[in-house]
Amino acid sequence: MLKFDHVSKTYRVGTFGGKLLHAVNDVCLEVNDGEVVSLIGESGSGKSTIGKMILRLISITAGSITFNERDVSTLKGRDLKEYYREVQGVFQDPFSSYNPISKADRVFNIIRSNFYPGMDDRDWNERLHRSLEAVGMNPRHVMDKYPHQLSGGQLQRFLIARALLLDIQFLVADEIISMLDASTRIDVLNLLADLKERGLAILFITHDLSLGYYISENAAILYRGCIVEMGQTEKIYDNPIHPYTRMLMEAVPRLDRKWEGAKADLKAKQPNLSAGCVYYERCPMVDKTDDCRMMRPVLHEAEKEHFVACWRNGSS
Amino acid sequence: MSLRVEDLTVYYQTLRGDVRALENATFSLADGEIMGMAGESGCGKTTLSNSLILLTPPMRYIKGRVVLDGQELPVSDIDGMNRYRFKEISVVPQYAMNAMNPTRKIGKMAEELLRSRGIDAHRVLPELKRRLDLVELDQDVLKMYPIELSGGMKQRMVMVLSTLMNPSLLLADEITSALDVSTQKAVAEMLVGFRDHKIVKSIIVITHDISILYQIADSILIMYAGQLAEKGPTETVIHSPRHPYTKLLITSLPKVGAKHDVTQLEGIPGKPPLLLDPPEGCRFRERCPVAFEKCVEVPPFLELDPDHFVACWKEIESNA
Amino acid sequence: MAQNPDEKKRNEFLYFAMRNNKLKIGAAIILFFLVLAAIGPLLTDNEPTAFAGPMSDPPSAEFWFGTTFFGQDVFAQFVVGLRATFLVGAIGGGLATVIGMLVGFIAGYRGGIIDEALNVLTNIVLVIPTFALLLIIAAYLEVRGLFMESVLIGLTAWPWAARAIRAQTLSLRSREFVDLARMSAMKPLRIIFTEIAPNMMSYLVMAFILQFGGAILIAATLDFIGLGPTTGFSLGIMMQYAVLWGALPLGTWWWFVPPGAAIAAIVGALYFMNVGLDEVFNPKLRET
Amino acid sequence: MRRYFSRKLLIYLITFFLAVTIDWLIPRLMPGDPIQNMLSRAALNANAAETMHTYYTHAFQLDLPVWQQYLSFWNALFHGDLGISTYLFPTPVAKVIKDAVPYDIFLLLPSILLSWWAGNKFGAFAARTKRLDNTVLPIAYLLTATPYMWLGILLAWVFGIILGWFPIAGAYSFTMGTQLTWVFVGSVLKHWFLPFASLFLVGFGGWAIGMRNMIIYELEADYSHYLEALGAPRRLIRRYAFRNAILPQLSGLALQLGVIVAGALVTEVVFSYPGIGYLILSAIQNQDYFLVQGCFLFIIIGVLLANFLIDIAYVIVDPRTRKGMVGE
Repeated sequence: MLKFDHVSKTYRVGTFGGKLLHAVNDVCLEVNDGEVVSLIGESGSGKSTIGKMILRLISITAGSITFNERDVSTLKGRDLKEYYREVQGVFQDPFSSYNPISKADRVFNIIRSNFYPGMDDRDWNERLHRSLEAVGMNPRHVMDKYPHQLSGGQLQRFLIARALLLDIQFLVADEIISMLDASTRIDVLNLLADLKERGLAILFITHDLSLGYYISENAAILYRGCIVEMGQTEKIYDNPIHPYTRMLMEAVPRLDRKWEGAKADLKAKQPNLSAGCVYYERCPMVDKTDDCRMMRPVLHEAEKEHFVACWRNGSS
Repeated sequence: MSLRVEDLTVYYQTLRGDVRALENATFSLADGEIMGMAGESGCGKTTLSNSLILLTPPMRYIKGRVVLDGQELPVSDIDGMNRYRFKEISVVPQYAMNAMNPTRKIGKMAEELLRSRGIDAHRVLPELKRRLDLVELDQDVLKMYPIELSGGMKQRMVMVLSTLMNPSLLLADEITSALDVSTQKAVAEMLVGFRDHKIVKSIIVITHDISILYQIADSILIMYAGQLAEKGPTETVIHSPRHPYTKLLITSLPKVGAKHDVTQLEGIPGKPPLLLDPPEGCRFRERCPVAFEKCVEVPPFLELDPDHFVACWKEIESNA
Repeated sequence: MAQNPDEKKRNEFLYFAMRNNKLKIGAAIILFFLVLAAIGPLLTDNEPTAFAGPMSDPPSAEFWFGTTFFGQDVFAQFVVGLRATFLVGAIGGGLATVIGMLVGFIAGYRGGIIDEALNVLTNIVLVIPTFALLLIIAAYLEVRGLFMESVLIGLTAWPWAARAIRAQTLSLRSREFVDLARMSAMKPLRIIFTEIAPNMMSYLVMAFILQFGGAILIAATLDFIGLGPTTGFSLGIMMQYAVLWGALPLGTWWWFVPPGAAIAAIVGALYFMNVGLDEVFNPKLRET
Repeated sequence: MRRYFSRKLLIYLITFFLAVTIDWLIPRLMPGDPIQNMLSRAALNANAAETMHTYYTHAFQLDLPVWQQYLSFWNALFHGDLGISTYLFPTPVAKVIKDAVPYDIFLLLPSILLSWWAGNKFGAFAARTKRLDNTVLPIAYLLTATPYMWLGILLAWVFGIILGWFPIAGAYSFTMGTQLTWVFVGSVLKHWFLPFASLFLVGFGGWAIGMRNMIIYELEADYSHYLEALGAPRRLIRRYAFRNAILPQLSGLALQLGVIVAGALVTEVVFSYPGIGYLILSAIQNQDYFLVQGCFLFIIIGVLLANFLIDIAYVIVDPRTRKGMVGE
C-alpha cells in the first residue's frame, strides 16, 4: 500500500541557514493493507517528519513515497484531493487540532463541503452518526460543543471519526495519545486496534515502547533519521539486536522490574560525521570498527522478519 | 528532617469563582524519604507543590498548616517564606528548560543569586564545581549561556543550582517528562544520588508517569481532582493498591509485553470533574465502579495498614 | 453551572472588554470627536475660509474658538479639519493595514523564497525614512487631494503591520488545525481567511488602530510644512497658517492650541484603546 | 556570524541603491524647469535669458540622455560632488549640507539617546505598581501621541513668548557671528534647548510605553518565577527583567529612526533651526533639484548607518543571537 523508497529530508538550520540538518536520511519502509506499523523514536529522531511527508504537509528532499504505486509527491489538485480521501492523519495535541474560535464539529462540515458537496442532509447525518458510533461516541453528547468543553480523548476520537467519513485506507497517527491522561489513552488505543480489524492500515508514531508493542505487528526503531532496526514487534522486543534498541529497552521505566544495567553516557557529543553510523558516538560496543565510523550500515536481515542496521549485528 | 502537612487547602481564583484545586491535603514525609506524587492532569499535584514554596496569586491560601523540621512554614506569607526558600525548601521547576536567565552567563547568574541571598559566592564555588562533576557536567558550563546547553544539561544545571544550599526538602516537578528515555533514566538516578549524598534530606517527585516513580520513589501519593486518594510504600501502591481509582489507573497502563489481541486493557470511563463546582464527598464517585450511598460524604484519609493511607469508604468498612 | 459554558470563549472577551477602563475611556474620547466632526459644521453657519468676524478675536459666545488673524471662525475650520483627520486616518490607516495583511499573510503562510523576498521589501521600506520620501512625492504633485495624501501615507506605512501579522501567521501556521485544513483539501487562500485570520482578529484590530493613529500624525506633519492637500482643510493646515501668520507673537493661542490638542487627544485615545485591547487579549498584561 | 552580517549588509546596500535611484529620479520629475526658475529671479531680458538657459542646461548636463545623467550622477556622488545649489547659487550642495549637519547632529543625537534612555527607565519604573501604571502612564500615551510640531509650538509659546526664557528662532542670536566664545556657546545652548525638549518629550513617551509592556512580559517569564521560587529579592528579578526588556527596545530604536527624522524636520521648521530639515523644506519651496537630492541622500545615509550600528550593537549586547549563530 504505502512504500518509502530511500526517502530523505534535509532542513537548513542556524539563525542564517548555515548548516544542514538531516532530519530523515535514506529511509525504506512499507505498510501493507490492514497492517499496523509502529514507528518508535525519541524526540528529534525524524518520526513526525516522516508522518508529515506522507500527508504531503512538507516536501521530500530525496527518494519517493508511493501509495498504491502512485508517486505521492507529484499529486496535484484533484488527484491530491482523491489522495486525501484515502489517507488522513491525526496529530499529537488534540486542543491545537481545532480552530479555537469555532465549534468542534466544524471539522465535519469542512469535510462535507470539500468532499461531499452534493450529498443531502439525511444521507450526510446518517453517515456522520455511523462514524461517530464507530468511534464509540454518542452524537447527542458531543455535537455542537466548543473544543474546550470536550476531553482530550473525545477530541482525538472526533478526528478519527472525521477520517472515517471519507473512504480512508491509511491513517497516520502521530503521537496521538501522548497528551492524553492514562485513563483515556487506552480507549483510543483500543479504537485503533478495532479499526485495524476492519482493514484500516495505520502508521502509529510514538516515543513509548510499550504503546508500540500493544498495538502493532511490525515496528521500526528510528534514531537521528535512520531506521536502525525493523521487523516483527515480538522479535524486536524479545531479542533487540541494535545497541540503541537495547539501550531503549533497558532505560524504559517499567512496572514489572527495576532499572539495572550501566549508567547512560551523558557526555554524548553531537555527531557531525554524516558518513558513518549515526549511533557511533554513543555506541557502547567495545570493538567498533572503521566500517562503523566510515560507512553507514545498511538494513540487513539478522533473522527472519527482523532487520538491523549494524555492522557488528550488536554482538558485543 | 520531617514534613507534616495538615488540611492544606488552596484554591485558584478565576473569573467564574474559585477552582477548588487542593482540598484538605494531610500527609507526612519521613527523613530521607523520596515520595512520588502522581495523578492525571488537573489533579492538584502541581498546586500542592507550588503552595509549599511559592503560593502567589492566582493561587489563594484557604487553610492548613505545613511544618518542616518542627518549624511552621508561613506558606501564605509570600515575603515571610523568603527566609525558607532555597535554604530549607527548594524546587526544580516544571519549566527547568528555560528557568535560567537567557542573557546571563550561568556562573554569573549563580553568583548574583547567592550574593542576593547573603551567601558568599566565593566560599560556595568549590562545592558547586564538585556537584557539577557529580551530575557529569563540564565545569566550564559556568562560563556558558543557557542557549548553548542541551535540554538534559540545562535540567541538570538547574538541579545543581536549586540544591546548592542543601535544602532539607526538594520539590522535583515533572523533571523527566521533557527528556529522552536515556537522559530520563540518568537524571532520575541522579535525583536519588542527591538524597544518598545527603545533598538534600528528602524529595517530593511530581510526575504523571507512574513507572518512573516505581523505579526511584520510596512511597507514592496518588491524587484525584484535588483530593488525596492513596499513599503507601511503592511496592504496595503499585502491586496491591486499595483505592479503586489507583487500581483502575495501574491496570490501564500498558506494560511492555501486553498485546491488544491477547489482553484487552480497560480505560476509566468518563472524565475528571470540573473543580469550579466539584461533586460533594468523594470526587471519584461518579466514575467509581464500587461507589455507594456513603460516598456522598468526604472519605477521611485513614491509615488502614501500617504507613498505607486510603481515602475510600469501601476500604474503610472492609477494614473494620 | 454559574454560567452557560457554551459561549465561554466569546463572552469571556466581552466580559473583559466591558471592565477594561482603558478601553472604555479611549473609546469615549474617540466617540466624542467623531460626533463633533459629524455635527460640528451644522452648529456654525460660517464657512471655514469666510471672513466672518473681527480679526484675532479671543473665544467668545459667538465664536467658540475665537477668530483667526483674517477673522475666520476657528471653530468652523476646526470641525472641518477634524473630518479630514478622521478621513486620512481611516483611508491611510486602512490601506496600510490591508497591505500589511496581504504581505504578512502571504509571507507568513507561504514561507520559502516568497517570504524571503517580502521580508527584504518590508525591511527596505522600514529603513528608508519614508517621511522624507513623502515630502518629495508630495512636492511633485501639482494638485494634492486629501484622498491622494491618505493613499500615499498608506503606501509607506504598512511595514509595521506586515511584520506583526507575519509573526502571528507564522505561529498560527504551525498549529495542527491548519495542517488539518490542508488535509481537507482546502485552498491556501481559504485557509488564510477562514482558519488563520479569524484567530488573529485581535492583532488585526490593534494593527489598524496603530496605523490609524500613525496616519493622522504623518498627515498633520505633512500639512504643517505646507505639503498637505491643496484643496480642503485639515488640522495640520490650521497650525501651519497659525505659525505662518504670527499667532505666536500675537498670542492668539486659540488659533493653534485646539487643532494640536485634538490630534493629540484622538491619537492618544487610540493608543489607550490599543493597550486596553492588549490587556483584554493577553492576560499577562492584565494587572493581577 | 559572518553570514549574518553579510546578509544584513546586503539588505542595506540594496536599500541604499534603491534610495539613491529614487533620490535621483524624483527631482527629475519635478514640475517646471529649475533653470527657468533660477533665471526668472535674475530678471534678464528675453534673449539673454535664452542663451543663459542653454548654457546652464548644458552646465547642469540636463541635455544629456537620461541614463547618462544617471551614470554621471553616480560617479559625481563618489567624488562627493552633489552638484550646485540653484537656490543658494553658486555654493555647492555639499557645502550647504556640511554647514547644516552639525546643528542636526547637535540636536538629534542628544534628544534621541536621552529620550531612549530616560523613557526606558521611566517605563520600567511605571510598571512596578498598579497605581503607578494607571496614573503615570497615560501621560506617556499623550506625549507619544502629540504631533512633534504642536509640542514645539506650545513650548515656544509658553517658554518663549509668555515666560521669555528661551529664544524661539534660529540656532544662535543674529547679533553675533560664529566664533568660539562663551557668550556664543551660551546663546547656542539657549536656542537649542526648546527644539531639544520638544523632540525629547515626544520620544520619551513612546519608549516608556514600549518598556512598560516588555518588562511585564519579562517579569512573567519562567526565569523570573524561578528566581522568585529561590527567594531572590524583587530588586534582582527586576534588574534581570530590565536587562532583557531593553534588548527589543534597542532594535526598536533602529526602526523608529524614520519617524524621529520626520519629527526633527518639522521641529526645525517650527524653530527655524538651520538643520537639514529646514534646508530640505526651503529647497523644495524653491524647487532646487540638487539641494533636495543632497539632503535626501544625506538623510538616507544617516539612517542606514545608524541602523547598521544598532544591528552591530544588538549582536554584541544580546548573547542569544551571538551564541545562536555559533551553536549547532
